[in-house]
Amino acid sequence: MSDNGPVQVRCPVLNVRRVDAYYAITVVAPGIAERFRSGQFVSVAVGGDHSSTLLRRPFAIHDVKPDYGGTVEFLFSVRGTGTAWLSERRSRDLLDVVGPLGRPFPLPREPVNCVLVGGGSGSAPLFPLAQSLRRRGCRVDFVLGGASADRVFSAITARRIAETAAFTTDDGSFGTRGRVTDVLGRVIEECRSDAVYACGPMPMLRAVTAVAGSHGVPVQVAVEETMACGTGICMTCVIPVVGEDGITRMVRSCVDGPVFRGEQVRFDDVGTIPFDALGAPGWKGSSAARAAESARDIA
Amino acid sequence: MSDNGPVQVRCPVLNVRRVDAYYAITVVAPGIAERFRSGQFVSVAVGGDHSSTLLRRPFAIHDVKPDYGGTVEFLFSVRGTGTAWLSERRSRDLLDVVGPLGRPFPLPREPVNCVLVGGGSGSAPLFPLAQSLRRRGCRVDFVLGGASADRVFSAITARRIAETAAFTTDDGSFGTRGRVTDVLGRVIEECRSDAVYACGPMPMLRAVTAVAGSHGVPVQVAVEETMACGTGICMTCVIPVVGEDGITRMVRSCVDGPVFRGEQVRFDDVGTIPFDALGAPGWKGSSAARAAESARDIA
Amino acid sequence: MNADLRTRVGGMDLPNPVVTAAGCAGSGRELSQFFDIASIGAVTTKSVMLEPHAGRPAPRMAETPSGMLSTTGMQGPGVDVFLQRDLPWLLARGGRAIVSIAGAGVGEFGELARRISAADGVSAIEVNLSCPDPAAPSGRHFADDASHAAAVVQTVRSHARSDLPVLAKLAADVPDVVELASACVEARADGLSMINTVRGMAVDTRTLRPAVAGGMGGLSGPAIRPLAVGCVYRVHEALPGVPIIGMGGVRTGADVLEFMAAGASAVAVGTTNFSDPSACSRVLREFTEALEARGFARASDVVGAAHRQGAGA
Amino acid sequence: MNADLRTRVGGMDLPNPVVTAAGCAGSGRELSQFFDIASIGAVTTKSVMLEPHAGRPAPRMAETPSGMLSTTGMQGPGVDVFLQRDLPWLLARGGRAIVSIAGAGVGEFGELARRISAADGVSAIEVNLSCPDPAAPSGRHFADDASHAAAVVQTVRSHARSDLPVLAKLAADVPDVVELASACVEARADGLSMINTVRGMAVDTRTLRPAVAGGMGGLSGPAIRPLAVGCVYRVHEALPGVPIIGMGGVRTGADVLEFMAAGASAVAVGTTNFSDPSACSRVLREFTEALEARGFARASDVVGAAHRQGAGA
Ligand SMILES: Cc1cc2nc3c(=O)[nH]c(=O)nc-3n(C[C@H](O)[C@H](O)[C@H](O)COP(=O)(O)OP(=O)(O)OC[C@H]3O[C@@H](n4cnc5c(N)ncnc54)[C@H](O)[C@@H]3O)c2cc1C
Ligand SMILES: Cc1cc2nc3c(=O)[nH]c(=O)nc-3n(C[C@H](O)[C@H](O)[C@H](O)COP(=O)(O)OP(=O)(O)OC[C@H]3O[C@@H](n4cnc5c(N)ncnc54)[C@H](O)[C@@H]3O)c2cc1C
Ligand SMILES: Cc1cc2nc3c(=O)[nH]c(=O)nc-3n(C[C@H](O)[C@H](O)[C@H](O)COP(=O)(O)O)c2cc1C
Ligand SMILES: Cc1cc2nc3c(=O)[nH]c(=O)nc-3n(C[C@H](O)[C@H](O)[C@H](O)COP(=O)(O)O)c2cc1C
Ligand code: FES
Ligand code: FES
Repeated sequence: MSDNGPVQVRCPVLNVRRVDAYYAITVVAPGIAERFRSGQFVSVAVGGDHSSTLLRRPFAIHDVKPDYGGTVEFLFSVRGTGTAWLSERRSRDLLDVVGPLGRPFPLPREPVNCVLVGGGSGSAPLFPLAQSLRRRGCRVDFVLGGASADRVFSAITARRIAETAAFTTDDGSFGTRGRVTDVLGRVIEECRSDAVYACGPMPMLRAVTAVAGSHGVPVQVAVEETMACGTGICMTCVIPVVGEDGITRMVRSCVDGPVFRGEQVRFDDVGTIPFDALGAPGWKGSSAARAAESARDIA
Repeated sequence: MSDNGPVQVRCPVLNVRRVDAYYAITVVAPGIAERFRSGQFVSVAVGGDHSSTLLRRPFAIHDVKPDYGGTVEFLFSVRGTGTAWLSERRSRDLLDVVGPLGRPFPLPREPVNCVLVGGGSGSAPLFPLAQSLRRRGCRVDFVLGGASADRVFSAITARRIAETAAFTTDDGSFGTRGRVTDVLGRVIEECRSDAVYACGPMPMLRAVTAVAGSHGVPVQVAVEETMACGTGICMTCVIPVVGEDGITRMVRSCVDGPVFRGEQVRFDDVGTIPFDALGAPGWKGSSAARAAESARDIA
Repeated sequence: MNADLRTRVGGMDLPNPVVTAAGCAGSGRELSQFFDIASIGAVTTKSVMLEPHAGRPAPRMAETPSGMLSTTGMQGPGVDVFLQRDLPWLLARGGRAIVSIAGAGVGEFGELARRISAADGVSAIEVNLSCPDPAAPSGRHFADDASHAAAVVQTVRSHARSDLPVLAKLAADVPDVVELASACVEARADGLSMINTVRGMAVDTRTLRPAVAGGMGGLSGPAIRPLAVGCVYRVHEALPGVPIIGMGGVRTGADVLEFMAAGASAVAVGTTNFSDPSACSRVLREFTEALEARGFARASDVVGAAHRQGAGA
Repeated sequence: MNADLRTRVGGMDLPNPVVTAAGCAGSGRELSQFFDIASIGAVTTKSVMLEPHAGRPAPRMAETPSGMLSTTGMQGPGVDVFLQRDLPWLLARGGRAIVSIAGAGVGEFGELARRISAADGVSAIEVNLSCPDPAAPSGRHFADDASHAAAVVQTVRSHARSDLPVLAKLAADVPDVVELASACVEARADGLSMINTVRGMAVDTRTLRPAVAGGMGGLSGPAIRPLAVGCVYRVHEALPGVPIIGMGGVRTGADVLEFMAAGASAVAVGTTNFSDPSACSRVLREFTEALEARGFARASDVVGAAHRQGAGA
């Protein structure tokens, strides 16, 4: 219905590749490919028409290519019923895919130095981002982490497209033993990074935001909250985020995110309704604040 | 657990064939093949582990062969979600199959003349029956019907293995236009049939029983009631059947059937609880009848 | 043959019986990216409260067999923003708006009815009776007590513009849905919407903790369809003249047929909008085809069909 | 590590927590073709009535999303045949028997309790409170009125042998399950089984007629699991000392864990026996593995886990 909004398509699977502990599925979906900007995701129906598994699964878009009018690739590791089903798809099977969804990563206007930090499957959206950044003349460095070597997504690609790439694993099976934040500070210093982009589990994003903050570098984080709809109508994916106006709101990570400025996410309060959030129990915004609210919402 | 009872097996699909408007699936299931007697059926789980479709689908066993230790074949036409799913199975897929289930067709001790009457998918169990009968020296004639030509199951096989085979279709696209009962009387006369075996929808079985009765020939019918369990525990498949003792009981068509003596099925009362059925509302069996009941049930 | 799809619910005329369920379509803006929001019967908007509400803590949802549990806790910006931003958007696109309201108490319901009535272009008010009832023990909703529910409906009716239909949204997990329905109709509800989500719970077997924050959530989706159809059937049997919007697990056009045969005059798509954003238009198309395949000239001919030919209850 | 699977429900000791649900396993004979009936915790037998009952007309079942509707209407041969034929068979195989009883009125419940008590080897009596209540309007069950339910439990308790545990089988679609549970416990139930099927309906969209005869049926299967887990959770929270047999849509070992974490001491497999005749043994194996994988030494340590670490309700 709209030209830059998401579309819903039944698209053929071009191929399913297995890479270490994860899978890469490429589908032919020109409508999604042409609208895509890095940081956006797709949501995929799983289990077939008579599945007891109703909800779509969200996956960051890892790559789009012009082949066949436009292909879209996403990476995933098998976690539960939905990803297990997806891992069994074969070429030519049809997938019902909605996308591209969500706010993309904002790109710097100047050719600055960017460090891209990914944890586990959170690395996926950083690859198209790296390419966009490099097209703008930015320097790109990677810090990728995972539980073990086979959980670090696309390490080889990272090495190829970035100036430097550092890896960490919890078990030390690849790169430095430890977490991405154990090396991030050093990378920011050595690479003179001007901006950090991060995607991964909430605790990692919180730690990355803290490290970036202590180095005085702005950070954009892409969150992975559970999502029932991915399109903004169910209100199940909310997290507390501070607006430009200093007011905390429970915002939808699917359409208001998944990308947020790290400093604006109230990581300590994720999973709660902060007492000072707009509309929290007992909250009474001044009438001025409320007037501002409706003006903002209308704008 | 028991040697002649049913077994539950996850068995590989050997092949799926399409024949006119129906499908034939052969699975490798030695345990079922070795126990099988004609008239029995299998019940097949459909839709996979995370399907919203819980219940098994019952299918008459159409053929068993000694290949691969024992194979079992069933035929079906696509009717709803379960059969649609089954029609998409491929060689080597695994199916969860329980069988053989139900009481088989009783076989005559003497080499008598038998006419086998099938409607639509109800023809399926008549083929192994025909073979058993012929092994005992019986003459076998077929009367098969269906809505249209492509709904008459295994017409060619019927011609091959039977002395004579008559066909009817509702639309006249194959054989005589009309119903199996339009030709059954003639066949019984011409073939000097001593016994009738029938399988198909309830109204057909009722009509066949009436025709057989008017020719003074005994008839065995195999019913196709909806079944939730197929193993005798859910009590959803009951029909009113008159026992040897003249008492009508609501009996389970899955384990007490699917084969019954036609005269004993109260076709007119299927879908009701006849007022004189054991335990019907207001029913008060004499204490003698009730004593007989518990003696019978214990035996 | 082109079937006549029009339907009438409590004085509200709709071009066809497929509407959205409250809280499952926002105010139509997001879904309008996938289909023309004016093409369906109506949009029932997310229950609006007087004040902004931040809702409940996360996790707010869990998937269950053929269903989902959710607990969003009426998050929303409040009625002012709704009237200034959301409603005008929907009306400008030619959509019909059934405005769902949720009061923190009976008084707020009245105030909401007054405010909504002052706006132009609203098709009906739907009264969400599955809101915490401040006059009952914690955890209870207005719908749990037919007399409390009736008081809410009465208040809304008396504060709403007299030409604005008032629909009472009922729940299935109440002592007696027919009694609840009757009480609401006596309180002058023009129609009934049913059913809301059913209270349930899931435990995350990884953590052994409740899967949604706060423990209990609302179950929706195809899993509850038999409960919903049962409520519609029983209420239509008891109150055959009262129009019903049926909902609960509608996924296909055949499901619309099922609800209408049970007694609904319109049918809402809820959770399915989450899993299939173009569901409403697909369901409407499938329903139209199913209707025509069965030779019905009018959608309204199906209403209550399952009660005819002598069906018992 | 070998986890200790033993559990105790109202004075009844079971080797493990996996039992069958009433009416979903006959008396164990059919399922014993697929696994050793003595290997599971117990068999709850189909509700037995005093007299033979022919049950309801067909069609008696319909498939629904992740569930089924059924209406068998307590068909059975009556208590005499049960005691002479079915019970001895089960006990001879080493099975433990929880005998479910269904009375046509309060008096019959008492008589049934007396008759069952006279038999040897029964582990417990389960009182099916989802039977038509002759003292209430048509369609209502004893469970719909806590005081009527309590009267039944009290009668059974006073007629049953004093060392025989009495379990009250509750339904979810009642005005207030916690109130019902409390009333039954006050009437000296030793434990609670929950939940029974939930009243619902489906319309056959080919015929536009109710899919099961009589219209309403009982919904069972995974679809209702969130309702069941919610009831167990709330009742365990209110009555933490009262043992519960949880059931409703159990399909896997993880589901057993879910019910136990919510507060059940044992868990029954119902509808899944229909779709998977060896389900009980599989579920027991999966549960044992899940328990050990999580490092629990005793199954009983899981009971109520979801309430700990400060979970709200
Ligand atoms: C914006 C976004 C982008 C994502 N991108 C990727 C990616 O590129 N690669 C990848 O491997 N994973 C990604 N995830 C996580 C991915 O969605 C989950 O792994 C997947 O949903 C698990 O489904 P399942 O059926 O296998 O697991 P189950 O545990 O069976 O799922 C049960 C429910 O929980 C939800 N869920 C489970 N795990 C997660 C999770 N980690 N995040 C969000 N929801 C979850 C499911 O969507 C489903 O609703 C992303 C998540 C979000 C929100
Ligand atoms: C003993 C027995 C033997 C059978 N043998 C054969 C056979 O050899 N070949 C064949 O094609 N069909 C046979 N049938 C019918 C077959 O079981 C149904 O066609 C099949 O269950 C339809 O499933 P579905 O999911 O496609 O249909 P749906 O309509 O989606 O099924 C919904 C429910 O209704 C039940 N159901 C639907 N139609 C029938 C029916 N005609 N009989 C019984 N239950 C039904 C299903 O099992 C399921 O529980 C047999 C039935 C019985 C009882
Ligand atoms: C996430 C979510 C939010 C909901 N919000 C509301 C609401 O605000 N007001 C309301 O009356 N019903 C609300 N409902 C209930 C739906 O309108 C509907 O009655 C119910 O979900 C059953 O329909 P379904 O199974 O099609 O979803 C909500 C349901 C869900 C799942
Ligand atoms: C066909 C059928 C028959 C049942 N019969 C009885 C019964 O006789 N007594 C009883 O207390 N519950 C009976 N139940 C309810 C089950 O015991 C159980 O409480 C309910 O089905 C929920 O569990 P499930 O979802 O695992 O089936 C029956 C359920 C079904 C589906
Ligand atoms: S996932 Fe539904 S609003 Fe974000
Ligand atoms: S199908 Fe369950 S008893 Fe026959």
